[in-house]
Amino acid sequence: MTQPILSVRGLNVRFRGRGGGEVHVVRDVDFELAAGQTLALVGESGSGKSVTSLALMRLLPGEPRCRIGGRVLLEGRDLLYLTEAGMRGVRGNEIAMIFQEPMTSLNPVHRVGEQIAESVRFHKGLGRRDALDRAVELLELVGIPDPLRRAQAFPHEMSGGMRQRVMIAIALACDPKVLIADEPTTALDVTIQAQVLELLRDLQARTGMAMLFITHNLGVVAEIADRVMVMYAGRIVEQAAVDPLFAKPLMPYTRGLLGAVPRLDIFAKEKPPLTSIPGAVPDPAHPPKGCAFNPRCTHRQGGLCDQRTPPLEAAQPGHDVRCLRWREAMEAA
Amino acid sequence: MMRYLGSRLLQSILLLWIVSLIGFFVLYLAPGGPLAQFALTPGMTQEQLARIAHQMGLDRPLPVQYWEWLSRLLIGDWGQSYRDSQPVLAIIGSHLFATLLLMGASTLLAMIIGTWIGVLGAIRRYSIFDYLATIGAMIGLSIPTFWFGLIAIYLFSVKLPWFPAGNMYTVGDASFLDYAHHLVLPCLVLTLVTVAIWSRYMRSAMLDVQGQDFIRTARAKGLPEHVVLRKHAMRNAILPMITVAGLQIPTILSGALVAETVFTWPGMGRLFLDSLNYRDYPVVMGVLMFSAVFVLLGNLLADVLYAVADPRIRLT
Amino acid sequence: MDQPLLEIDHLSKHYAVGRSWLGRGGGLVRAVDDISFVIQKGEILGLVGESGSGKSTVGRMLLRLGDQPTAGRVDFAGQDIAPMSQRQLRPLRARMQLIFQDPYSSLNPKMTVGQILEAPLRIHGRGGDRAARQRKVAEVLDLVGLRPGHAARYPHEFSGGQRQRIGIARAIILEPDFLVADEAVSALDVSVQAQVVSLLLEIRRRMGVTILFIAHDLAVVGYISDRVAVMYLGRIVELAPVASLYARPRHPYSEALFSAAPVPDPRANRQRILLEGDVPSPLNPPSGCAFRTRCAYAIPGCAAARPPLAELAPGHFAACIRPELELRRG
Amino acid sequence: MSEATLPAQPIEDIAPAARFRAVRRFVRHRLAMVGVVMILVLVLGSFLGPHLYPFDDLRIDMRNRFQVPFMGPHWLGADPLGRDLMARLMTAGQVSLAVGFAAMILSTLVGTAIGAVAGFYGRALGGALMRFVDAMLCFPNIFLLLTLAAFIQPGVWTITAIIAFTSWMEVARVVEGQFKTLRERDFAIAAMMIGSSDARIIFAEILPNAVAPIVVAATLNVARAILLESYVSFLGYGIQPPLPSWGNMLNSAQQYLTSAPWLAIFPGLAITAAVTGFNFIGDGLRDALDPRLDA
Repeated sequence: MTQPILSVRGLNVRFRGRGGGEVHVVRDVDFELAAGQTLALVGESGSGKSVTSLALMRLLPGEPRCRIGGRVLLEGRDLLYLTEAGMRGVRGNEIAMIFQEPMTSLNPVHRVGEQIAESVRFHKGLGRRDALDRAVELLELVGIPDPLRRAQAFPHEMSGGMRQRVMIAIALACDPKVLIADEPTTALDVTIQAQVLELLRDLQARTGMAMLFITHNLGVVAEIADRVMVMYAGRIVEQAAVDPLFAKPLMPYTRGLLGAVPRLDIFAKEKPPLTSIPGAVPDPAHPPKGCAFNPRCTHRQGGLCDQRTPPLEAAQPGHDVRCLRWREAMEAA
Repeated sequence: MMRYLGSRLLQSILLLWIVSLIGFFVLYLAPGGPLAQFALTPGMTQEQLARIAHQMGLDRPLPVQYWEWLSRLLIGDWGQSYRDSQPVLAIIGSHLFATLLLMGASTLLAMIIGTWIGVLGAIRRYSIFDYLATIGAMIGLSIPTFWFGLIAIYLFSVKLPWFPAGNMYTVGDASFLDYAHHLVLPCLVLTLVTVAIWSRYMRSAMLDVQGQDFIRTARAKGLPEHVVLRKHAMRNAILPMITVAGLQIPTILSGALVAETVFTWPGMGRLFLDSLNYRDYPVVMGVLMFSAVFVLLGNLLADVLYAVADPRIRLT
Repeated sequence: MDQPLLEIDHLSKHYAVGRSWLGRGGGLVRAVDDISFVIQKGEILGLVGESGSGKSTVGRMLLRLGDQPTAGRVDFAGQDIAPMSQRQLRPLRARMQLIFQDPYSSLNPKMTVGQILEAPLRIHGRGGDRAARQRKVAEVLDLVGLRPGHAARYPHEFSGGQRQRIGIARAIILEPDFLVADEAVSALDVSVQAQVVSLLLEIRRRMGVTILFIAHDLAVVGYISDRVAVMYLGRIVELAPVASLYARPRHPYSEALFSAAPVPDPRANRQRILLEGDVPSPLNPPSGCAFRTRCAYAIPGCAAARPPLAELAPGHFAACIRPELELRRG
Repeated sequence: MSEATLPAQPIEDIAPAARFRAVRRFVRHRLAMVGVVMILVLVLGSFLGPHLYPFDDLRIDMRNRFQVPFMGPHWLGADPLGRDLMARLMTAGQVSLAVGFAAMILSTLVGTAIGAVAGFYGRALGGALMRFVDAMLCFPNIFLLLTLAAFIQPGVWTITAIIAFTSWMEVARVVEGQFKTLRERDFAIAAMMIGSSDARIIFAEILPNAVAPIVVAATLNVARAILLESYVSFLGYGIQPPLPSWGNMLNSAQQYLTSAPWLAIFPGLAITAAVTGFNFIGDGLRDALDPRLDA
């Protein structure tokens, strides 16, 4: 693997409630992201995946309500130690972000051209006219027809898919090295989702940016990712390249997730039973003892899994798993 | 936008009609109804009263009477004062300026101060400033305006003779400074309430906007905080405030009435109270109807401003 | 099994929008536009489509929630419920039920689970005395995988998946003939979705209930359903048994939908058909075939007239004037 | 087809009952607690105070006319007739607080009924009712209140009724908004699906979920009713002497403002304290009952 652009070491995020209790939502997250690579972060609601992305951008509320620990290295600079002004120079410039809700993520009272242009103006020091020209170029780049006219439109005059394209244009305005996409297609219809995924793939091929793609949809992961991290209750529980992860998942949670998704490509012939995972995602304020997944796990071993917290171990080169019994899973596979 | 404004206009006309029904109802509630003046005149016999009632058309069916009352209202014939036989509308007109001056000055002041307090409170939520502003606003809303006025007179007019305790100008002076000097105390008293309301709404509008996704987008672009605040947060938080301003008109008008009574300010409120004391029902009814129409027009104006300010309405 | 429970005949629902007080301006949204189909007793019929396709409106019309349909008949077990008033419908409510999408807003937060489940029994005078009703509640809770003891708890004490089970329990406690599941698993986490899908299949097996399963996820719909109807802009464009449809779609829109659906397998065939642009406004749908503006196979004839649903293979209907097309699935 | 097994769901790990969270939030709300204490002091002082306090509110004591507060036998001074100010404040408090409460109950009932009908049925009936509310709100309420008070024979009950008549509209708006939203919520539709009657949906399903904003509006209405009563009485159209209320005490104090300011200061402080107390409680209730905090 080439030198990583973004390297995250021991990231921890804790929230403090107004009552004083502390909730540890992201625990010891490590990963690296190289140029041109797409890393998918998969998890269910409450797994801490969105908080992880906001922590990288330092967009979480400040202390004392939220404490971030660890290191976030962008080409060697630790973002967590930058001043707020220094961090502003990174946001939207070197690391950009797109969000789940294109309906509410754009300011309703400003024209979309202006919303794209202000980022360029601030980071690249362009004049108003040049920045607007750049905005039109960007709208064209993200495949919006008639960009000159569309730059004058307000967000409410556009469809959901169009707005997400505008969000992507804003993110790409300053040619970022890293793009964080937080569930960018979840709110869209499947045909529009396919368009947006295609666009992101295409843009990545052209710009060589690295992409951290956050989603709960395993189909989307299979479609776009090079590597995958599976997150459960704030921890990375499995991490591997996309092919081995789907072919030979080692963590029982990953296996359960894959088994729970019906495959429409094989219905015509058969309908294999769905393996559902019993129970529900744990409350981050009251995580179970031992392995966080143990109360729902079909492979749990009493006296072991509910006592010890498993470490993240390399089962194979490039394939890490957090399970006390992964060796047995390896043999079975 | 035209369709939006058209529908608003229609709604206002409908509302005006209901307002007139309520006004008519109140008028008939008066002891003796429109006959009250004559009923109070000593030596009036029942027959004479009945004759006057017939002359005034009071023995006809209510809908007919309502229709006549309404048509007179619409052509500007609002009756005559019992006191000095002046047309009601003319009397109201001669008192309007004073009230508008008082309301305008205090509203302007309240918007400036209230916006500042509200925005600052929202940005520094749960700070000492926010806490004090919250308590201050609650007390401001709770102090009876007339009592606060009395205390202000006692302190700043009696104990410390800094400001006049009443009237709008000194006879024989009437310069701009003289008006301003007289305006200070009533304006201060009225502003207290208005600032309290305005800062509360502004704070909650700012808090709402600050939680929106597009603010996160603006921050994710790396924009400086003052740009995020002014261009993205405040620009959106001001929108609902336009509606709030419209809805607060009756409250401010009520407040002005109270301030006018305490400071003998020669406005509509003073006129209203004097007429009430004289049982001058045409003027009382006139001021009541006029203030309702005033409020209605104010709300309509707020709707128009809103439509101009919000592109979501402007362009549809 | 081939006995119809519901027959839907030329059903439409149009809404006036943006109209001013004087009734001027605005337009007519054809949320559902002249659809006909039959739901067989005991089957699970899937209804897929994107947002704005009208699929939820169909579900609500079949249950007669809200106003009367603009036109058409809904024959439920032999009687036309389309023109009935809500009062007339009340006795029929015991026979048709709805499972909601959002497990958080569909349970009254101020009532215990027991009260929520007992209410239908009380209203319809079923289940006998209080003790008998409580036995029935316990029985249903057991059926949906909860414990009888949970009856004393409030909805907020349960997770999303559990709440959805409570919603299902309420829907089946009167042993209805017909269930509409409107995006019933869409709001749930992936790991919980499978539980609920399995539960619905189990309930059908035990009670023989007929289900209209509305969703946007082709995979889930295909998994649970016997037959599937595909909607686009208020119309049914294809209706077929799952095996036949998922092996070979016959309408270009279905093909595009299949192609766009992500498959959780990185080695799956990645050749896709990308649709251009967005769904047209239902205020102003294209003439003829509503899909022609985005269809790769459109010919001038598509604009001429609205294509009817035609049977292209046994039980396999599609509304396309080009049946000769060799369409692919994904 | 799948033969899924359906394991019973363990739910022991779910957070303990959150039913009393709102109560706890209210008790922790500092301003609200200050408000509760203020109101308790005023209510107890007004209704129990006269039994413990040595002076009678009606006893005339000409030797101590205009006694300055803290400078003689009368704690808070005496009025032109030498009547004890403190004792009068207590009696007046009974009237002012009672009128405030009664007006609140009346206006809340009317507002809730009209708002519920308008919000639940919507369309023509709801629209007509709400336009009536809008029209009522066009009249600045003090103008309307004074006009009615001047027309109608003043008395405790009429004043209460008039105040209620001019302040039910906010409650109606709040309730209408609630009903309109809640009616569309899935649980209300579910209630309709199981064949519930309208009455059952209104009273058993929707109303319990609309109680929080009604309680908040009602609390703020007490504050406002006290304020309105004091103003009308101050102008002489409200509660008539010899029955004292905080407002009409101010009326008679006005002429002695320069010579005996305490006669104006203490009743005003009493009104301010009562109104502030209820406003604090209302604010605390609004925060405590905020459904967004019940995750």
